Amino acid sequence: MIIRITDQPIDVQELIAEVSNESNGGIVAFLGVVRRWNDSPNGSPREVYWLEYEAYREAAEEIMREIAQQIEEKWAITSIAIAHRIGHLEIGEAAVGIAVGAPHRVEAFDACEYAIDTLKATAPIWKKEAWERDHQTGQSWVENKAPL
Amino acid sequence: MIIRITDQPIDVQELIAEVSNESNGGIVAFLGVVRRWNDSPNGSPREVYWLEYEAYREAAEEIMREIAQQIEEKWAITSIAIAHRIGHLEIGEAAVGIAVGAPHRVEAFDACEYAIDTLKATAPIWKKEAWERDHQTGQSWVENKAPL
Amino acid sequence: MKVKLRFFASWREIVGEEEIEWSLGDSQNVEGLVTELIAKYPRLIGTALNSLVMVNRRYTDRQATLRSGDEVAFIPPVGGG
Amino acid sequence: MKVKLRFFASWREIVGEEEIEWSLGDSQNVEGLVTELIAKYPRLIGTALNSLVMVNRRYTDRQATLRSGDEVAFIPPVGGG
Repeated sequence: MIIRITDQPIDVQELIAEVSNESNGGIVAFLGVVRRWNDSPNGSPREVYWLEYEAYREAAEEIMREIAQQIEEKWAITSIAIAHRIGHLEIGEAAVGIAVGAPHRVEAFDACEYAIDTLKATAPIWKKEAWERDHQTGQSWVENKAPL
Repeated sequence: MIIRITDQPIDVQELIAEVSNESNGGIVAFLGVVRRWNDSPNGSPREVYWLEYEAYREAAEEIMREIAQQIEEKWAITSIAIAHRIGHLEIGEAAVGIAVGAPHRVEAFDACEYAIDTLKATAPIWKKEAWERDHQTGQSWVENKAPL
Repeated sequence: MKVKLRFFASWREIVGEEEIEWSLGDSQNVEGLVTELIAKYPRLIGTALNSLVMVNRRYTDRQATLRSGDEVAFIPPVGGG
Repeated sequence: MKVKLRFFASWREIVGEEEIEWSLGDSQNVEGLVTELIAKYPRLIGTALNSLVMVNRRYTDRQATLRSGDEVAFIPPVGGG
């Protein structure tokens, strides 16, 4: 199991390899990537220049371990890898990578989606966004939308 | 867009790169992998030695293109890559790889799962399984279970 | 009237060919063609009952009329993925 | 009684530190500590209302009693992923 906060680029191949074994017929991987256009607080999109991620590292890793444990309890899945990057990220770079392997694909999809939803809602990780809109620039802490 | 039947190993990194662009914040990839233990027709597991995949190649690629088109209609997603391998596969090798990129992750998960479900139900691709159980060996065409 | 037949998986193994030209007898549709094939390859009966048919790479029903030059493929239960 | 405080994101920017030792006044719980901090750093008011608190790396409520040596962290709305 990989549970990692890192300032290095996320290697999805490594995450997938970690959850691959003879019993797992389905592997689902998720990458959360910095995109150029993001919604501003009033809903209209603004251009993003870069993001700066910071984490309460020990607590975030503990939360990620708890997510892995919940997934084991819910789906009996133990093949899971979660890596979150911190520091300066440019457009197109992955901030988070998750891979889940399971005997059958339905559980792998469900568990992977559960992992990213729960991580985004609970892990003590923050991002500051450098943006421009209508010739105005700024830097703002961006919070995740609450799940619907 | 990658739509491909191939006798070469599936390169998930290539599929992910294909669906990565500045607008896509969520990327979901699926790999369907040959596992050592598979259910026999009576439900008990049997050991698998290898699989041999064959495809009605032109028709399968056309079905895969139709899946991509349905995904575009349902979710307005155009970043999709689907590769299916044919020929001889050993335990642990990927038979199918799918990657979907979308602005937001929910759609990427839904579209990726839709793609593999629909591919498994409709693409003219077959697999022969070489197996052993209770000191008996055999080779059988294995059909996908109907969706629940 | 000639059509092209494509065989895969169990069909290919029973017929022993991947692809043949077939001169239709009196049959005008897929159902008639399948009957002609079973007459020549009786072991197809079981798998034919379970199979779908594609004409020119599209799934079709067995009442579909055939035209000269059509490519007819027999699709036993699929196992991709 | 001393506790260790950890600040992140907006808290870190307002306080100007990532980590400090804090000698509790009369406060015995998280709520009292937050009040003491706001007295010293008035700009925390807004973000303090929106933030959760972890004691020793676990989310806790503001009535939680503090013990000497506890690590208290303030968690403004998260933005991971």
